[in-house]
Amino acid sequence: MNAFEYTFLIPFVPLLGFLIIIFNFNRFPKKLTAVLATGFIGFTFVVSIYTAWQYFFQMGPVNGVYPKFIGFDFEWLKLGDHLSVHMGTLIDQASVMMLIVVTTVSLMVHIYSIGYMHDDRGFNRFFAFLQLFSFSMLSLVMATNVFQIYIFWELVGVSSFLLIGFYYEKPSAVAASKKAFIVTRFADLFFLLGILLLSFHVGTFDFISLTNPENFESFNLSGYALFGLSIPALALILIFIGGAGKSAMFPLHIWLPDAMEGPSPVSALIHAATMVVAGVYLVARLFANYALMAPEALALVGYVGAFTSLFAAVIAVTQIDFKRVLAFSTISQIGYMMAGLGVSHYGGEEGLGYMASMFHLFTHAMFKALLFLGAGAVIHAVHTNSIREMGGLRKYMKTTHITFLIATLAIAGFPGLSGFFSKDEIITAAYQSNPLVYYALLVVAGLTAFYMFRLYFLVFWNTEPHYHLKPHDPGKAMLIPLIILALLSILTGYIPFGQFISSDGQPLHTHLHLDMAVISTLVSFTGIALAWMLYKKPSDMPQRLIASASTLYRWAYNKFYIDEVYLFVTRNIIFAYISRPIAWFDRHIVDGTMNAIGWVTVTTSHKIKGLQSGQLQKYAFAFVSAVLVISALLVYYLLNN
Amino acid sequence: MTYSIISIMRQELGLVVIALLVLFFDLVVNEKNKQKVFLIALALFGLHTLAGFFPFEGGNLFGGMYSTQPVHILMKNVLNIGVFLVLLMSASWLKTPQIANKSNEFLMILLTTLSGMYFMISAGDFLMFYIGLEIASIPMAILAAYEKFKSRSEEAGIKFLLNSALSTGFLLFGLSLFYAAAGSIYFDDLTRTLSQPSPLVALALTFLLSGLAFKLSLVPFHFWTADVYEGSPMVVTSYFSVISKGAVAFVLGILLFKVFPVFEGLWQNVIYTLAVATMFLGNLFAIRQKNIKRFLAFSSIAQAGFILLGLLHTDNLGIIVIIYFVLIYILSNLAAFGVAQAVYAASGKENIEDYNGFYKTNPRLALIMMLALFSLSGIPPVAGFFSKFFLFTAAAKAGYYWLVFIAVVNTTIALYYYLLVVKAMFINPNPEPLPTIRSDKYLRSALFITVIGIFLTGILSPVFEYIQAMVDKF
Amino acid sequence: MWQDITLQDVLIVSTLMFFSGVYGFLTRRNLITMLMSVELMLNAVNINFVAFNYFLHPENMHGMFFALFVVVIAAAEASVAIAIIIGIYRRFKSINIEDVSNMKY
Amino acid sequence: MSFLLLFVIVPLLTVIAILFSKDIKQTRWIAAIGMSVQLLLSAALILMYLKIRAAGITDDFVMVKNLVWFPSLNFNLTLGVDGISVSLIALTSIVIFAGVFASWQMENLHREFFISLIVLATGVFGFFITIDLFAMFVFYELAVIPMYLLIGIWGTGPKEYSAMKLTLMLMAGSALIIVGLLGIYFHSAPDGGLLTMNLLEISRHKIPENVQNFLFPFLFVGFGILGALFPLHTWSPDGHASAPTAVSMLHAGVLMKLGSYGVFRIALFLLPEAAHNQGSLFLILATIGIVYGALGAIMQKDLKYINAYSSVSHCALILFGLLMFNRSAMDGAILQMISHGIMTALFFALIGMIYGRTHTRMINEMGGLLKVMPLLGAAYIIGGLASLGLPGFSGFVAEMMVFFGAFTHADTFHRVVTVLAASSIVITAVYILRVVGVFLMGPIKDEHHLHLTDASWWEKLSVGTLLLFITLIGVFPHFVTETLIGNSLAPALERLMSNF
Repeated sequence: MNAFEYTFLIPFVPLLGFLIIIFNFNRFPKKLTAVLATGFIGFTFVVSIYTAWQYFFQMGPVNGVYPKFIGFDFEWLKLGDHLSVHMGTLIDQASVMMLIVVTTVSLMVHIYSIGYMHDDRGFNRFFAFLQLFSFSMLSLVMATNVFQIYIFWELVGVSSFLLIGFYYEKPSAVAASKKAFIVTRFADLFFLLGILLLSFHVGTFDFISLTNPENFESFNLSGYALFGLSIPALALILIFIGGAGKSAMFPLHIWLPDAMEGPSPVSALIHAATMVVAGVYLVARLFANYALMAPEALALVGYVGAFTSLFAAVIAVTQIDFKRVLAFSTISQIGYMMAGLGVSHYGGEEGLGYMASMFHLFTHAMFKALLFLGAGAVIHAVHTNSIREMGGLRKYMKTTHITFLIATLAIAGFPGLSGFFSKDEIITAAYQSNPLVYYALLVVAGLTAFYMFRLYFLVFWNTEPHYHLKPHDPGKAMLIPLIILALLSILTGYIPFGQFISSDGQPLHTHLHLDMAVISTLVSFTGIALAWMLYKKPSDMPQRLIASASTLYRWAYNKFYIDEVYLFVTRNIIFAYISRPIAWFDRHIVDGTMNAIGWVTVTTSHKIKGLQSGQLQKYAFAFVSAVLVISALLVYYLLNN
Repeated sequence: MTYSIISIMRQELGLVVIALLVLFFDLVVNEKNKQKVFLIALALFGLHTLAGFFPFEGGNLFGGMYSTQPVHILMKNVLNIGVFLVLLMSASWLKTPQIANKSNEFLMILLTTLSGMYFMISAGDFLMFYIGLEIASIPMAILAAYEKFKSRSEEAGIKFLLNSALSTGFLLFGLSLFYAAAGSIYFDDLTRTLSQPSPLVALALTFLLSGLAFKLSLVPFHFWTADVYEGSPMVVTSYFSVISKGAVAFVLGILLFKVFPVFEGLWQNVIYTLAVATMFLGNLFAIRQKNIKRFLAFSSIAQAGFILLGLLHTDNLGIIVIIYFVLIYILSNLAAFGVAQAVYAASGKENIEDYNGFYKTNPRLALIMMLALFSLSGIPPVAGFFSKFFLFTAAAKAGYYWLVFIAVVNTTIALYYYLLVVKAMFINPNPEPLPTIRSDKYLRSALFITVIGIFLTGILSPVFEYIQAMVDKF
Repeated sequence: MWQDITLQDVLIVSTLMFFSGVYGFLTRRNLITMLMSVELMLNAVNINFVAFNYFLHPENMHGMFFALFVVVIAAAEASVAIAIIIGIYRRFKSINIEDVSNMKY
Repeated sequence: MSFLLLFVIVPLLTVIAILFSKDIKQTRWIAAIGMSVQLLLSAALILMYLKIRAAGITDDFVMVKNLVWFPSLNFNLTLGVDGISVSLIALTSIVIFAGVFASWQMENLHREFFISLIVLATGVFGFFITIDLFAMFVFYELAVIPMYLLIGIWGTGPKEYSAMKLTLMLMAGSALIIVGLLGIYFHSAPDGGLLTMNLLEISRHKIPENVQNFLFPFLFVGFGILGALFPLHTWSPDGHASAPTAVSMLHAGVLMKLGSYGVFRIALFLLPEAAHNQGSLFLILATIGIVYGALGAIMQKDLKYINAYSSVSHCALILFGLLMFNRSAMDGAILQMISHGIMTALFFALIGMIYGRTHTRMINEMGGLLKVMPLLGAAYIIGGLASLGLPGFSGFVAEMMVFFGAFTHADTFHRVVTVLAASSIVITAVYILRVVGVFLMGPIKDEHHLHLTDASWWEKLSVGTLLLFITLIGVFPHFVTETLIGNSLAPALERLMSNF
């Protein structure tokens, strides 16, 4: 028995909700579903808050270190004689923080969806899937071991698949859901291999023993390694690939923009705030291992994160689909977090990057969810995704406009809002350890401010197209979450995050790095100013700029043709040169061989029919010659033996 | 002495008496009652069959020319069962106008050939063996040509007779060489004096084996089989394919195991080669047959190849499985022939494609045919599976694993063409299937017996164990 | 004189007879001639039996008896054969073996 | 009279009862009742088995009963089960139960159909309850043959060709098996004792290694043909595509497991040294099968072909797991047998039901069916997710156990094959999602499909049963791997590991 046994309720309640709703999906009225689902998730939220309170405030650090608890645990499966897979809840700094993030955003999205999905046929199905996702995500964040993470990793993947493909009659939605699932599945393969390799050498899945630096001595890490990498580096890189798939790191990012085919609340919940940061969370979970056992792997994480961040920011500048801009912004921001982890070290002040990354994860979840929900509200109002068909909406959608502006300011790193604080920490950490990453992140900060305000101005200012129906603010169910999230986007920046989250469990005292803050603020102001000049009012400046850098623009607009490369590889290489030949080979060679055996038999049968000629004397001749041949052979055999 | 002759030779005597009685009645009864002779013959033969199962120790006669042991009696009993079924199946054919006036002669000749087989099985020397062989084969030519109003039947008769004469010539030549080598025609003397294989013995053995191989229709001595089977009346074909083949298989077993065990090294090779050739060629020829009789002829050639698997190694198990196999082969093949006979009697059709859609109109006959074919191809739960498996066991016991493999591969080929018939009956569509056939009570009871036999002789072990017990006394 | 005849001489004769019988059987198209060839083979066998008896195993009479039985059975065989050949002649209007080959393959 | 014998007697009684039925209603109810009894029996068997184990009996096989059959050859009907066969018996009764309901509307020659189907099931049950090689083989053959009629008469498409190919290939497999069995039989008593076909007796002695090396390929390939061993799997796509629904279910679901079970129980258990000597070769074939089957499935357009190739891939994974010779992988392989059995039965049931409505199995002729038949569509998606190894369903656990077991071999060869095998999880996802995307989602292509109805009660029952078990095993794998199978693998492992 322990103080956290009740935490099993946190994932269990949404699971219950899922089962109840899915088995009655064509029976329950919408109201009942809404109440049930929101009630269940609200309950979970309350329990999570209680857990956080209990963990951080009631218990607090022991001997200056936050302890880790196993709240609830049972053996699920034995793998051979040594390994066993447990299911349970792990309560530590990171998981409790994630609980808050997931339940908060999920609750907001649930409430929002009551309004957003109100007229949809699949209302019940939608809520059931949301519950399923919440269950999976909560189980993921509270996983006690890496195998449990993998299990729920797959389950969040499938919830994401189901929700992206929610409008299953729309071919683009189907394609997007397929793409999302397959790309992440592909990455998961490496994750699995990483787990296999790690568990084989370490002999445990359990996070508590796996990440405890004191145990590292006892791990048997000898063995051959590939590409000159050590065993832990190889294993951790493989695991990182898994994380990169889910967190849409380059070059596995291609699914996330397409995933915007799902309903906007889904984008907010899954593809902005929670599931996509699972990769960051995974690296953070194993941070001790990355930092101490395989610094080269961690460096890779940093570079990939920084590059992705820059890369996605560049693309985001050119996109014209409302949600895609946000999607690339998400990719870019997750790259930020990854970079933050990559530049961090383990323990103490050196662990600033880790803390910063988690901090950014937290704040980003709030303002990005807000952005998406705001986008949902706008799209709901104007029935289009293209920002070219929007403009001047500030007049019609006042609340939405203000909340969206808050979020935009937050993400742009406007001083005083949450994004400012968390970004600042990351940039500081990068500055302290890796100049290359530092400069990249600085550029990204500018770009972020620019494209977000480009988006903001194009949607809420600029020219107003002719609207068939006058756009208006959404109903209360959708506005309340917007307002709450806007408040959170402002306030969460003031949490002394280092007190709660740190790489080694010891509270970290952080302070604002003024020099860094000034630089990054300047950079983002530059971006905002540029956007102001170009997009606040209609002008031909953007067009001229595009014309002057047309090649770069075209590449960026087409997302650097990464999708096309994938398409080419799958369709023209794997399908055309592997799969189709195999199908052919199977039908014609393997099966053909079998048929050929039959054919040969039957043909032989027809060819030899002449032997049975009907002529008595031919029969007799066969008889006589057989007798003579056999006797000759027999005598020969006899004389030679 | 006289009594012991009667008791020891009771089966032969009984059979000859029945044959003579048939002849006698045929002479004395008037035209109208001629058909009733069949009933008398059937009843007598039934009793004779049953009487054969009384336990009996056996003995020798005529200074060893004739010897009978429980195993011989068992072999004769197995043949009796087959002949009884053949008699039942022949009832409708014997009533056809063209045959009716000579139906009782048919019975007489049939029983005579059977007595020839008896003597062949019980022979203690080559003379008795030869006489038995000829009594069993010369009248067979008459049976083959019985429908002398049909050219095919005549052709079958002459093909069989001349071919058989040729083979007998070789066989006799072989026997004369044995006589030269051993100075005696008694089996006991032969086993005693011939202990070293010599070229002369090898030659003699080949000639003897080829004569028997002819009767057993082993490749390449088999060519007559298909033509004769096709041309002969259906009843005679069934008799050919099961009874005479079974008898020769028994005789071959006795000769190889009891007379020439010392030459095992020699004949094993011959048997091995013949087995492989027979199975393959028999199957390959069977694949494309259109006529059901010809089809069954080639299938029975292939089956003969399987029988050889039991003859590879001088071992009681070999004899046991051969008797067992022949018994089940008799039941299964007769079931198939019985259905073919019913169809032929009702419609005069004997092509496989005539059977298309057979199941729709004649479900029972189709099922019997299917069971029979499954039994022939060795599919559980019907008996053929067990007999085949035990044959393979016998071959494997001698270490011939590859031969077993070849044999089972051949089972697969065989299954293909058996399934073609099943397919014709059950799957192939036919707008005008054969009409519903109502066959007479004799045929029906015969089919009933075969079906029961096909089911029970395999899955229930007493039959096998009984054979085992009899052979162990050998 | 006949006492000088050895087993070998007799065997040469009998073997020649046997194989000329075989040859005749294989080459002559007339059914009757084929039957006669078979008789030739059987008689060669008879010579064998008698000769072996006389030269090798004079202590018993097995060979002689065997020859007797072969003669008898050959006669029976011939009678059946002739009967069938007559039937064939009626059906086919020919006793050429090549004509009697309706059934094949 | 042994309890186990009921598993053969009840189907036989059902068959006899069907003989006297008058119309399809009676026939199907008799079949349904018979197979429900069978399902209850297997539940009872599980309970009995657990009770026996709980009583501390650790024999390799329990409920052993020797019924003398052919005493002179010492071929007996020896009954006996361990955890593995108990679970496979349960699998069989689940699938046949669902199969009966899936063929609820088999109007054409209904009596014959249900009789053949149940005879087929009898063979399977018999195979699992016996531990005498001869008896096992009898039942094995019994299970293979009704297939010809079932496909030939009630099938679709090129049914005669498919049926013939399937039957002949499986019989060729039997040819190999017979040689192997007889070889084992004649080496079962090296010290001159009584020859035997009894698994337990044979396993007490060591068959000479050269003999093992000779016999092993016969048995492995022979059973492997039924277990869809590459490149001898080619009967499977055509056979499954042509077979009627229930037959595909039973065949892919259970009969193919006979092959893997035979490989495990006979080839690996009795010939352990040879298994070690030749394992790598077959491991390569199994690996090829996994990847090849999955890649082959991508390009197919016929739903049944897709599933058939997917079965090739999944069944190859069973062999792959078995050839790893360790607890985890073999546990996984057994679990994969059960899991794939239920999953593929589910697929074939659904395909049959969808085909019954749309009269096409070509995915590009359908679209958006999820809208008109949400239950069937959802079931298909769940089945698909289970098939691609989603946690919460049985396939995931099985795959994971196999991969973890495989990864305990640290040499390059095993690493490479494991990585290749693991890559199939991605390929599986590709083809499953492709199918689901094309024919269930998207717009409705054929307006005739707009009026199709969703599942009827018997279809719901059939599909629901299968879904229930997929999920139960997926959520509580512990019950199968630990409670049920438990130490049943120990004898085999002990023999496999003893000299290495």
